[in-house]
Amino acid sequence: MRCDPSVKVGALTLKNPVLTASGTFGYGLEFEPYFDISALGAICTKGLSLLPRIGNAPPRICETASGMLNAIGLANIGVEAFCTDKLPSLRERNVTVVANIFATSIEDFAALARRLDREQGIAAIEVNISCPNVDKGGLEFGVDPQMAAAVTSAVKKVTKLPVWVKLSPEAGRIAVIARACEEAGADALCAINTIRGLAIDVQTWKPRLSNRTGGLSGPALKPIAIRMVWEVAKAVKVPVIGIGGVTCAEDAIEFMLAGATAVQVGSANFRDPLAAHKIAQGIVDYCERRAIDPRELIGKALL
Amino acid sequence: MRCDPSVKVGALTLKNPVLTASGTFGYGLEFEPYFDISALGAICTKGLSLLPRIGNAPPRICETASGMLNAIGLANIGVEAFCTDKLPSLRERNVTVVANIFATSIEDFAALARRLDREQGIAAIEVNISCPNVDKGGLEFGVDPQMAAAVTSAVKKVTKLPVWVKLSPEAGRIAVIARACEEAGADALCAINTIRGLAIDVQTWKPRLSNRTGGLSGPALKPIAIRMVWEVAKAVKVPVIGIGGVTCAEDAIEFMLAGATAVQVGSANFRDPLAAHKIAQGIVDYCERRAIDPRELIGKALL
Amino acid sequence: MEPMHCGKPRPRQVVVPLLRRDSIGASHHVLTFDCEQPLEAAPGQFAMVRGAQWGESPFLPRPMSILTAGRRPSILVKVVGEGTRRLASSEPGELFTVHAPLGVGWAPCPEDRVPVLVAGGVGVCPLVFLARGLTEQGRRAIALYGGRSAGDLPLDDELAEVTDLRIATEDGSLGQLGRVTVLLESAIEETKGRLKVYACGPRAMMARVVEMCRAADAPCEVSLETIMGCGYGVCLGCAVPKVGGGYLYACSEGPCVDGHAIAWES
Amino acid sequence: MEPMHCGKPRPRQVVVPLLRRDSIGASHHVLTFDCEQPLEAAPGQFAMVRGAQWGESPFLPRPMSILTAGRRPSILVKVVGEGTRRLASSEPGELFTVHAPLGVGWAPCPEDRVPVLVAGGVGVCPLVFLARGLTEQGRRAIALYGGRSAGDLPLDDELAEVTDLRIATEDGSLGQLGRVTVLLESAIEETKGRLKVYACGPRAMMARVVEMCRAADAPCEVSLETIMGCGYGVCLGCAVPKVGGGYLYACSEGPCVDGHAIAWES
Ligand SMILES: Cc1cc2nc3c(=O)[nH]c(=O)nc-3n(C[C@H](O)[C@H](O)[C@H](O)COP(=O)(O)OP(=O)(O)OC[C@H]3O[C@@H](n4cnc5c(N)ncnc54)[C@H](O)[C@@H]3O)c2cc1C
Ligand SMILES: Cc1cc2nc3c(=O)[nH]c(=O)nc-3n(C[C@H](O)[C@H](O)[C@H](O)COP(=O)(O)OP(=O)(O)OC[C@H]3O[C@@H](n4cnc5c(N)ncnc54)[C@H](O)[C@@H]3O)c2cc1C
Ligand SMILES: Cc1cc2nc3c(=O)[nH]c(=O)nc-3n(C[C@H](O)[C@H](O)[C@H](O)COP(=O)(O)O)c2cc1C
Ligand SMILES: Cc1cc2nc3c(=O)[nH]c(=O)nc-3n(C[C@H](O)[C@H](O)[C@H](O)COP(=O)(O)O)c2cc1C
Ligand code: FES
Ligand code: FES
Repeated sequence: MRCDPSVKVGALTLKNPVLTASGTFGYGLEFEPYFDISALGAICTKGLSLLPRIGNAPPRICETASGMLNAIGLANIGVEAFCTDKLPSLRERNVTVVANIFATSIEDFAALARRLDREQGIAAIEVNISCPNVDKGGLEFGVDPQMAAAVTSAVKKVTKLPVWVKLSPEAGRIAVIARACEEAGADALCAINTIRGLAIDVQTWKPRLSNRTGGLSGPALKPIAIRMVWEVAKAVKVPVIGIGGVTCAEDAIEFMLAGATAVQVGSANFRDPLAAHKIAQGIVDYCERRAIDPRELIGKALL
Repeated sequence: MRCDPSVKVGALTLKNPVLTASGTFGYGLEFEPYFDISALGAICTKGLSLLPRIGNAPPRICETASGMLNAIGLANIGVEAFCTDKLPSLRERNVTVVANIFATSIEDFAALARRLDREQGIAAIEVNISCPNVDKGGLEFGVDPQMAAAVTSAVKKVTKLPVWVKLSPEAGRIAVIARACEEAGADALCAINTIRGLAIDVQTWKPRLSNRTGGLSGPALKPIAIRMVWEVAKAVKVPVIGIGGVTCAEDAIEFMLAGATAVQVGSANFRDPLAAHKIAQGIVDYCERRAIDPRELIGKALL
Repeated sequence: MEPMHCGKPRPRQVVVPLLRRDSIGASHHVLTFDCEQPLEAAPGQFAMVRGAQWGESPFLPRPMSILTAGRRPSILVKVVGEGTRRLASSEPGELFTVHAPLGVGWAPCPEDRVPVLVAGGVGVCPLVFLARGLTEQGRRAIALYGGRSAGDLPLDDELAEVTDLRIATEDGSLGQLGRVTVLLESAIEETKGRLKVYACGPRAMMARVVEMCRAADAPCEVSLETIMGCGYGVCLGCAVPKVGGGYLYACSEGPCVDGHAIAWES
Repeated sequence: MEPMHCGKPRPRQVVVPLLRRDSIGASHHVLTFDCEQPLEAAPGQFAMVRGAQWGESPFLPRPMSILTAGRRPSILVKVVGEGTRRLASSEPGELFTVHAPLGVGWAPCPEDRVPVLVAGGVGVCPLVFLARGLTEQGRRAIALYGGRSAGDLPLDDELAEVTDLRIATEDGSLGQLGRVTVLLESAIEETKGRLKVYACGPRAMMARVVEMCRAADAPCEVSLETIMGCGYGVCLGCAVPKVGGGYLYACSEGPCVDGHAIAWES
């Protein structure tokens, strides 16, 4: 059986359920030498802010058991440069682009969405209310249901694009935040962002990152991410996109069984530029072997 | 320089800063063939409840990247059997015993403490308000500051023993819970317990654990645990005991630099029955090499 | 046969090099370690084994039946996942932590009963060890060994040396066509029910063997293969449901237990 | 020397076996891989290398300067932590993912300047590669190589073959007593400031070299050794502070960069 790997995230149809996670895939064009990224479900851009940001002082990353900490500090070229310098090339290549946005106030979130709404070639906006690595405006929005809802509806109001909200694992009850965002109009929920961790150098007695704490990503995080996707998927009707430690097709399938409609591949891109491509292929292989449709996987372990 | 590894946790002096974590060291006597456990800082017993519990159906554990999930379900012989069958042998061997307790109501927590208070040979009570693997009474106490404080003061009221409270990493803000417990009279705070995770078998499409979710432990968790210990240590004056992914002396030192007065070794015991013993020795070696006192490490990276 | 339950040798965890790896087909590998102090173990006991250089993942050691004890103890590994894959691809000289002997081995066979060993796949290990022990005592067991096909029967030669071996394969590629339970039926008849069965293999096989023994009113010991965290009684991860409710712990109360005490249906 | 910045060969990630490991003392190891398709790389470019069987931990690949390109590309590994320990203890036949060539190599040396290569420890790799390239073009570089003692100077013979090599050790066990910067002082004098310096080594060494070049008004390129997550510009983990504020990314804008553009003090 030849299987059709496409999935629908709300009104949006993706070629397959494998996306690349914000901050781990640059602006997509870096992958030009490796493969045709228009074959992916979508790419999520590095988090875009209204003004360019240079990011945190180094060291910005360190490795931990089966994972890594990062405190990039949302270094990005700014929404304007993205729209003029990157988006046209992506559009030309027919890439499905999800613009990930970040701001420190509700007004700025709306301004970002308004700016992106003017552009052709953006498939959805992913609202990052869960960045742990900035002084201001990262986590507050993500751990309080009222705030999360306020950001969601402010963004919804100013754009016709589908609005995805990226949830923080640091909210005590992620399902409560998810429901608040859904009620505020979110078209999909993405879970999870990184969890803050700390690593200390026992030689120098100093934190390994200049920002001290950084977000934990990678396989270490996966069981927590799967549990949260499962909780969110039970709590809402809109699609859930699973993120956290996906490195192979089996990981992606695990997320889908837990209720995810699609997954994002993050840190695994650092190990292998073709990771997302191979995972998408692996899902097709798995489904063809079992003669099932990938959509049948979604939520099958929800019971 | 010969160093003296003893540390004080409140009024209690421990031979060294290495304890064994509840649920990973049985009742201590299982280690008889391996080493003299009275040389440890302390052992924390498997969680004790008023009545014996048989625990959850299997499978109860599964492995994840650099860690494991468990949903034992607090299988234990009950406080009465502990006092009559285990404690006398431990007392005879001069083991420093911390009794870990678990209940589903404030009254039962108090009843457990009252029962233990009658016994000789218990150094402290560790109140588990953070067990993720039981239907009732696990996490509620751990994620709500009022509830956490209520349990703490109920236990404090009925015992003269030092009361340690074991915090849940699933509270949105662990420092808030920590402060609530401190105000309610906790003599020390232990952080962290496991974080709930989920693993799904992509062959059978079923959760790997019969309880579905289980608590994540092991090195995967360590960066999160260190960050939380750091947050708690900054928030309170009482000693903090660090737990989560300690497998070697460097890990223990990392926790101490982050603000822990002592550490507990958990899942690492499964890999090596001598883990805690070796870690205690490793800390002494490290300190002798640097000609420092182990107590000097505590909180040195707090800045 | 000497009592194996009492006077158990003390378990130790040692770091030892792999001495040799003998691969039997693609997925079965006998690993032999080089121990300074001989490993004393009784048939049916097991070891927790882990590569000393594995780093943090895989995190836990893997339970493996002891095939032979002594200065050069060995195990038989069947590749099923990451841990066994690593064991199977390791080279002589590599270091391993070996924590052994663990658990309760097989109980003695009453003088008036014929020991009948029922093996499935790698379940053969503790039975080869048992059969060798019985031979030393001048007793000869009947061994029934089954698998899907001839390639699933590692150590059949070793077993043949020390038992009266009968083989069944589901595809008929070796021995009798069918499951090992067909052989057991004949063995029960042949011994007129005066047998004690020792079984180790897939859960479904063991359940069926226990059922047949119950019908024949014969004692039946099984060696449990559950997931284990620690192997020595401290994680409580290896619970197995008992008849009448509650659990027993496979690592400390087993792995060799009375098959009739297990709630197989659950 | 051909322009190395433009017409860069396309990076690829391949899974290739280790062909040989040549250990130089206890802590330096040359690893040579066996590639079907030759690796095209320019001096100064690097590879991200990871054992294909490492499992999930260590998680990330490790950046390693390319020592030689072609069908049998090689790297020189110094053991500093878990990743390099694993690389150093790997055996021929083991599989590795090699992602290369990455980054921007050394810029050409102006015809009217003498190329002076300043190496510290494993920083020697990209300079040996550079020196070989220069030799092919009929130019001969001066190489200054320093370390704590004679054992810290791997590949000194290889460097001597293709350069006018001068050595300094802090303990005087080989070459001149002192740091490599003493040698640089002489070289600046000897060339009357008509030199271009290429430096790779510990951060403190490179900072001092850049300072001396600034005083001599000489161009100075350095190869940055920062922590890297991806090696190809997508994680933004390899930021290095620039003079005048902001950061450059060592993997995509470097590792070979104008030393005068780096804010060494921060
Ligand atoms: C007392 C005892 C003795 C054993 N003796 C042998 C032996 O002599 N030779 C041998 O090859 N195997 C033996 N096993 C089984 C062996 O321990 C498992 O196959 C091994 O742990 C799987 O590890 P893995 O990383 O390869 O697989 P994983 O990737 O961890 O899992 C792969 C599959 O194996 C299952 N599994 C995991 N752990 C166990 C386990 N402990 N027991 C059974 N299934 C498991 C998983 O549920 C999964 O379906 C024994 C088990 C026990 C409890
Ligand atoms: C462009 C480039 C080229 C390099 N070329 C070589 C080479 O040819 N040979 C060689 O032996 N090493 C080289 N390195 C350094 C090498 O990458 C690190 O030593 C290695 O990544 C450390 O990994 P580990 O797991 O052994 O150490 P870890 O346990 O990860 O860390 C041990 C110590 O090394 C430091 N460290 C970690 N990663 C790096 C890094 N990327 N660069 C510098 N220090 C690091 C850590 O901060 C820590 O202090 C190069 C680095 C870069 C960026
Ligand atoms: C280096 C790095 C940078 C990241 N930057 C962003 C970002 O800008 N915006 C965002 O929403 N998430 C960001 N993330 C989080 C990832 O998108 C993803 O949620 C997380 O890494 C977990 O997935 P993984 O385990 O597959 O990496 C970043 C992660 C990493 C590792
Ligand atoms: C199998 C298992 C059983 C546990 N049982 C208990 C328990 O009864 N009470 C408790 O407070 N914590 C229990 N814990 C949590 C540990 O004490 C510890 O907080 C956690 O495992 C993190 O430490 P580690 O990463 O070193 O294992 C258990 C952990 C494991 C792995
Ligand atoms: S495996 Fe840990 S108690 Fe049995
Ligand atoms: S290492 Fe990832 S951007 Fe440079």
